Amino acid sequence: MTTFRKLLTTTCVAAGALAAAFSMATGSASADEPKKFKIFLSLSYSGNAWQSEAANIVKALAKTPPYDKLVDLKEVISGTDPQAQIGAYESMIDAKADGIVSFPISSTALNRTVKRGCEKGVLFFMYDATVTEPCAYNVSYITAGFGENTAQALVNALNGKGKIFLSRGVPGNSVDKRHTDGAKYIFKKYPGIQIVAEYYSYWDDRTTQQETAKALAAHPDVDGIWAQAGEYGAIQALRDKGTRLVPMTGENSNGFRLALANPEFQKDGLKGVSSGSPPATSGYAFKLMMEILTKKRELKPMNIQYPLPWVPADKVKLCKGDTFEDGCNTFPEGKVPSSFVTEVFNPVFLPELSLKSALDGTPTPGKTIQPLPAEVVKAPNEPGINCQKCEPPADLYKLTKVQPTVKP
Amino acid sequence: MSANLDAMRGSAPGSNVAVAIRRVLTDGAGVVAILYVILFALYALWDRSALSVSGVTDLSNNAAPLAIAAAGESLVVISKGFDLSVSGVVSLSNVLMATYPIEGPHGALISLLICLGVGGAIGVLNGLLVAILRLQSIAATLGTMIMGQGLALVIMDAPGGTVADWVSNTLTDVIFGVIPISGLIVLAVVALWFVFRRTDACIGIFAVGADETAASLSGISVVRARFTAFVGAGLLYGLAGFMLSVQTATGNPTAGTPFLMLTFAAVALGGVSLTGGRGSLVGAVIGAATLMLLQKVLFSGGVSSFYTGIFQGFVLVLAIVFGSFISRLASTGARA
Amino acid sequence: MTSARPSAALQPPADTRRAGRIRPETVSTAAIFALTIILIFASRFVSPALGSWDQVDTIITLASFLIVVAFGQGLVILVGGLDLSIASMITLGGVLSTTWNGSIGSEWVLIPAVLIICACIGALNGVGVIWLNIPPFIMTMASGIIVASAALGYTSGTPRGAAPDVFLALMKGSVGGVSAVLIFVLVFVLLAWTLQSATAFGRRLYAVGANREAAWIAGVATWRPIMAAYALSAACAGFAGMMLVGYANGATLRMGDSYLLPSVASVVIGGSSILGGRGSFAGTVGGAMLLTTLGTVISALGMQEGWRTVIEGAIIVGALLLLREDLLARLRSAR
Amino acid sequence: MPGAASVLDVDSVSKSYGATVALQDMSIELLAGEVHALLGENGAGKSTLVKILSGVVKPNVGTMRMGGQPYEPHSIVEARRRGVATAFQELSLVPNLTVAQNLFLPRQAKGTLGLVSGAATQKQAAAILSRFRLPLSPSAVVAGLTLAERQRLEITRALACNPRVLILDEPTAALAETEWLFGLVRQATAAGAAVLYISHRLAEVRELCQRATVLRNGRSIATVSLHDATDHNIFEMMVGRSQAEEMQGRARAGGAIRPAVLEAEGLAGESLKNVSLKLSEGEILGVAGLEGQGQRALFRALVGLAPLASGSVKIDGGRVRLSGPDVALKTGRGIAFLPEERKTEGIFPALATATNIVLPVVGRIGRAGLVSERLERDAAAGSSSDVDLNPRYLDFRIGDLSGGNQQKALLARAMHTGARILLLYDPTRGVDVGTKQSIYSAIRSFADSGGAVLLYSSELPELVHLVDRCLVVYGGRIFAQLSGGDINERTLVAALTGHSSQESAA
Repeated sequence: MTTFRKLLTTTCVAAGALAAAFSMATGSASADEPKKFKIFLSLSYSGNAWQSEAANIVKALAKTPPYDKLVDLKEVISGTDPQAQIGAYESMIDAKADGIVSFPISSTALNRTVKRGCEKGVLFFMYDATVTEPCAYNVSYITAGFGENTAQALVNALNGKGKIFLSRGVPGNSVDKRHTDGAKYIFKKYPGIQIVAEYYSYWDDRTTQQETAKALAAHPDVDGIWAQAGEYGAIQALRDKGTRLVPMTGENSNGFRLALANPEFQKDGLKGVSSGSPPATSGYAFKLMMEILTKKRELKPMNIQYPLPWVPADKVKLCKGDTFEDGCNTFPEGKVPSSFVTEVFNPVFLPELSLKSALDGTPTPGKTIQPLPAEVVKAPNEPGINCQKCEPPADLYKLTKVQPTVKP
Repeated sequence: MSANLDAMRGSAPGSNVAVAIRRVLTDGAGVVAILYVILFALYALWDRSALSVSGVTDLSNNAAPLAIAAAGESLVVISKGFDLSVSGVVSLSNVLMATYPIEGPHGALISLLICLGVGGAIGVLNGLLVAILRLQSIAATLGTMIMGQGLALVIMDAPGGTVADWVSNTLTDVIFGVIPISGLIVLAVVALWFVFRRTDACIGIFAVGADETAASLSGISVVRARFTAFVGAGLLYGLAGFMLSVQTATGNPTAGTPFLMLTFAAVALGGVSLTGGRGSLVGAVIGAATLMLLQKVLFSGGVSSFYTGIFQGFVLVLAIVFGSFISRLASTGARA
Repeated sequence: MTSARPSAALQPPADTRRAGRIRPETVSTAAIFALTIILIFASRFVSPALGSWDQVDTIITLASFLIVVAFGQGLVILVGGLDLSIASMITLGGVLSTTWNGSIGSEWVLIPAVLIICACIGALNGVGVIWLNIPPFIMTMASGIIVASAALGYTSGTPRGAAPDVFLALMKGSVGGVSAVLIFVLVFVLLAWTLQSATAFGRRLYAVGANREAAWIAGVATWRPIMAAYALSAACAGFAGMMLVGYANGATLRMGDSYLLPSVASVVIGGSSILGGRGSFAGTVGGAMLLTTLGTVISALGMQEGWRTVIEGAIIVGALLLLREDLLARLRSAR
Repeated sequence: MPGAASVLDVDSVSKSYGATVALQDMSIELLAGEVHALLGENGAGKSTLVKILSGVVKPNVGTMRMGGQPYEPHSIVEARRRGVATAFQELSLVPNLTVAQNLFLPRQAKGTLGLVSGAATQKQAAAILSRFRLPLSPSAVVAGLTLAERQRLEITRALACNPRVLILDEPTAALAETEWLFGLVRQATAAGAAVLYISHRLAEVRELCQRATVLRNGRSIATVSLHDATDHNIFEMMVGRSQAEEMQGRARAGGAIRPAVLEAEGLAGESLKNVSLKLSEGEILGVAGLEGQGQRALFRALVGLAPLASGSVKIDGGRVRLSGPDVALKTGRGIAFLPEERKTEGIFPALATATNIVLPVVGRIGRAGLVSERLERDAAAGSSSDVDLNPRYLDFRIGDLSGGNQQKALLARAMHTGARILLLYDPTRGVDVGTKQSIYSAIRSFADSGGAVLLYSSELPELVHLVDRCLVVYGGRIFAQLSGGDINERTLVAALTGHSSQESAA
């Protein structure tokens, strides 16, 4: 039966080949010194500006002295599938991780695995998005009231009446739900405000543009737009239809901020505020974790609130250099893509960073890690966001950034 | 294209062992099994914990939902169809489990029945559209998939809820300290397959998948065969949704979305011919397990995150090429 | 794969003089366009502003990407394959055209270069399918994953740069009051239809798709059309990617994802057989228009997203039922 | 046969699909113990009647009675239960199942717990196979069988359910010798069964059948006793006109030496052992052989479909490498191949007949690269008239044409390629008399105009009448070469079965 010998040999050969293929890949992994902290950066997916900026910030910090000597950082992108991120977490736990700083794809699906990790002494720091597992640290702006504040700002801009669009995020996503609930809580108070279209834009410029275009076909006479990330697409959609712009609120894309500051656009009717999710959260989370690991800080697992960025049109200030010096908060046209999310810096939390860090994940020459302010802001409980079975505070939707200028 | 290969199976000379081995190698399931062993060996090589009980349990818990879903898909594919509704069913049963948690073993049973009910219902709908009304399966099931996802969003508009603790804790556990329960459930499905394999209904499905006209002229009811395939598939999707909920212990209205592509990848990797009539549910199951294992192997192999995909892609292709090569070798061996 | 007709055993016997010369494709295409138009008018009830030329203009703009992609997808399906790599190819087209914009000579170098690269990758799909006997499903899925992660690595997550001016002009500009996209779509559809239905190449595609073995025996070098189909599909996807960056003036790495299923759906709803060998591009265009129109109308419905989705699915199934072959056949013989 | 009991009585049955009438006012009575022939050209309605009798389709009007009871089968299974079994023309075997499984479709033999028992199935299958003297392994997968083996299996499957009415639709289409079949049929009739026998081979029909019912355009023209009817008036009834052209032998080209256009030297490969042949200009070279003697491999090798282990092929004296049909077409004066299985290897059912004809050279007819139905029709018109295919069919989907017309179209395709060497594999398989004549004359005129033809046929008379020389293949070798007067059925039959004096020298 010569064929069998042939078969078996081929099988082995193939096996060998496969093994070889992988071991090429492993070469890098096999060489780490034991004393470094083993930190994993776990992204659910990458591919939009926000995600990669957040990741780059962490990478840059990990290369900034003294962390470059202390940290062995490994990035893992597991894709939009919770199963995959669960698998990734499990592998990290098995790989004896000291800490995992992560953007969780689901606020709930990962809990079981996170819990297992905690029991094995792994620190979990979730940035921006959150998990409801109490043993993890959530560092996020979500609880800071983006929805209600921007909604109120829009209402003020519209003097309490008009037809508006809601450009939402991803259907069935807890963050989107929190923002929208907050906004609707405000809008409900004003009978003059009429939500004529509500669509999902997946936090993406292009989708926002397409969905807004669809909505405009049905309601050309819209008076204002309340948008989550991707807001710049809404402006483009309006522009495609003509020159008329309307008051709108959105998140932190550089394009949107430039548009807000653009006198011509203002003349065409654009006003509003830029707020929402800052990638810098990841850096803050990472530094907190490092301070705990390096015993510089005592902190039990808790939900930490990251301050909500708030930049109305008149506060937009172009930056001369590559960092946020003297209160500038926007980069001039052409320096970064319009989809670039500007809130990558924080003079207080992350003075070490520069634009290159956010774009390429490279450290800023000459900078060293600065300590964080001692106190952290505790985030209020929000069921389904950062705790499972808990009571939300009575003043869940209280306004912090803006006050009503029009009576309902 | 595969006909001669099939032919060899029947008329392969040589000792029974020889025939048996050749069967394994000429049949997709066997090849993907070999691949799985190779990958697992690599995984164990790089990550000792792979052999620990918890490691194995993780693997099995991770793979179970996809494996069962792929098993369902393979039924439809063998009958020469595509079924996209899998992601709809999985999402739907997942949110139901999380919205109406029922504690205790009875609760588990009831929830299971609910999931099977949902899956079965959508399966029946697919069967109606494809088998009886003769719509193209890929288009019809696209419609039912979208409907399923919609209903899931209606029931639960954001992730949340909790699956009954008893269910999520017990079924992710191990018995006798070594055997993961999720693994047992998958084995149960496989066992069911081997029973089903020996029914006229299953032979009918294979026949219809290979040559509808001949099958109907041979007295097989094409409609019944197709219908059976879709309903069976639906039920298994329901079970997959159940197992997913068990693992994530929570509801997510979009939980099923990733299953769409993965099930097909698993099915094809498992050597089930996407043109119908050939393959085995076992292959699909192992294919799914392989896909899930691959992630771990790449992780433990330390492949740079950005390029993980490149490896996944190449392994997919390599697996297929390797498989067909082995099969050809085996069949030429038989011819000689 | 032999004839995709269900249960040939029950077909009419030989020599039936099929009523008239009207092809089934013609009828189904007419039917699907009729459905689309009905839907547009019906949408008035959803919102008075709908059903206007303005809406049609929007629909065509939004459908243009899908039409281009679906043409390629249709060719691959016609030769009995399936192209799951288009999502990544769209992204690739978008990413390359933005990142290389300005860096490699004029746009008239850039655009062909990108298209050629895409076509080559598509051809690789063909190689895998033809000579390595890899199921198209796996081959294209794998190459899709590979291209996607290559793009991810290449851009390290953030695609830079702006869209080539040509595409900005194409998506935003207008010629004599008519939007440039509209004109482009008309020209593209005409050319594409001709290629598929009125050239020797097209004929070979149909033959290969209907029965590869028979085509080979008849003396058709079957690998050529198959290869070409995959290459064209990839190129179309790449082109659509460039249109998208022209539309949104910037690329993202997931920009292609939302076009994979719709591309297949357009082809199948358009009356082509998923098994290959049958269908017309006109039908596919109808399918793309129908799906896009449906999208606009649905999004205007003032109800919860969940229910909207359910309705969308239901309408798709309903459309399929209306477009069923035997119904249309009856329609045909009624003439 | 007077006094014999009527087993099945079909009374004025009609069936129409939408606008098209397939069968009208058809009546036929089958008597116990008789073999009743059903004659008619393709499309006359024979297949429809078969489908009605075997429960595949239901008639619109008309009654059927079996032994007095009304007979309205709703399915094939029910028809079988009532004792009507059919061996279909488009063999109804499932390729990916084994011989045994196919024999028992749709119900396999059950073992414990009512589950299918492979062993039991195989055992019972083996019994059946031996009972009907069919040497096949029950575990063999059907896809691996030759066409002839499949045909036998199909027949066996029908016989296996001991039918009272046995319907055989073109049972000898792929069978070169008929003893096996006729033996079984006679057994069945002896046991009191009635057999409805459909064939285009009148010789067979006369040998086996007592009465014949003739169909034309969906109507039953007459039922005649074959003793009293001459071939002539049977043809007349079938085609409605007196048979113009009788088969006359071809004026054989004598010793005139013409240049060899195709030479094969020591071809060996799968089921081919050292085959050499020489085909000259204007010659029709016949190939005869029982099924599975290597003729298929020979043809496929000569057109580059099957790989060669060794041997060389010369065209016009120049050695060539044929890597595939496309290359074969373009090499030298070109080789075109007419394949064995019309449905799976020949036609593209959904495409127009014209497209089917011009396909291999469609690139040529384009105007500025564009082709249209009109261009195709005009291009195809010429060759379609060569095979006397009614030009109005050119616009139809070829799938809607009768088998005969499809075959004509395929021959037209081969000729249209412009190739001067034709490899025709059983070109008249399962086509009616009229079509046969057209095909014969087309082949002849092709040869007369200087073309060269290699022709395999499963019907010896055909070879006798058509060819100049005839090779007999046996066991993958060329066993004998006959020419001139030696080409007659007697010598051929002898050679086929391996009894012959002269050894091959070609």
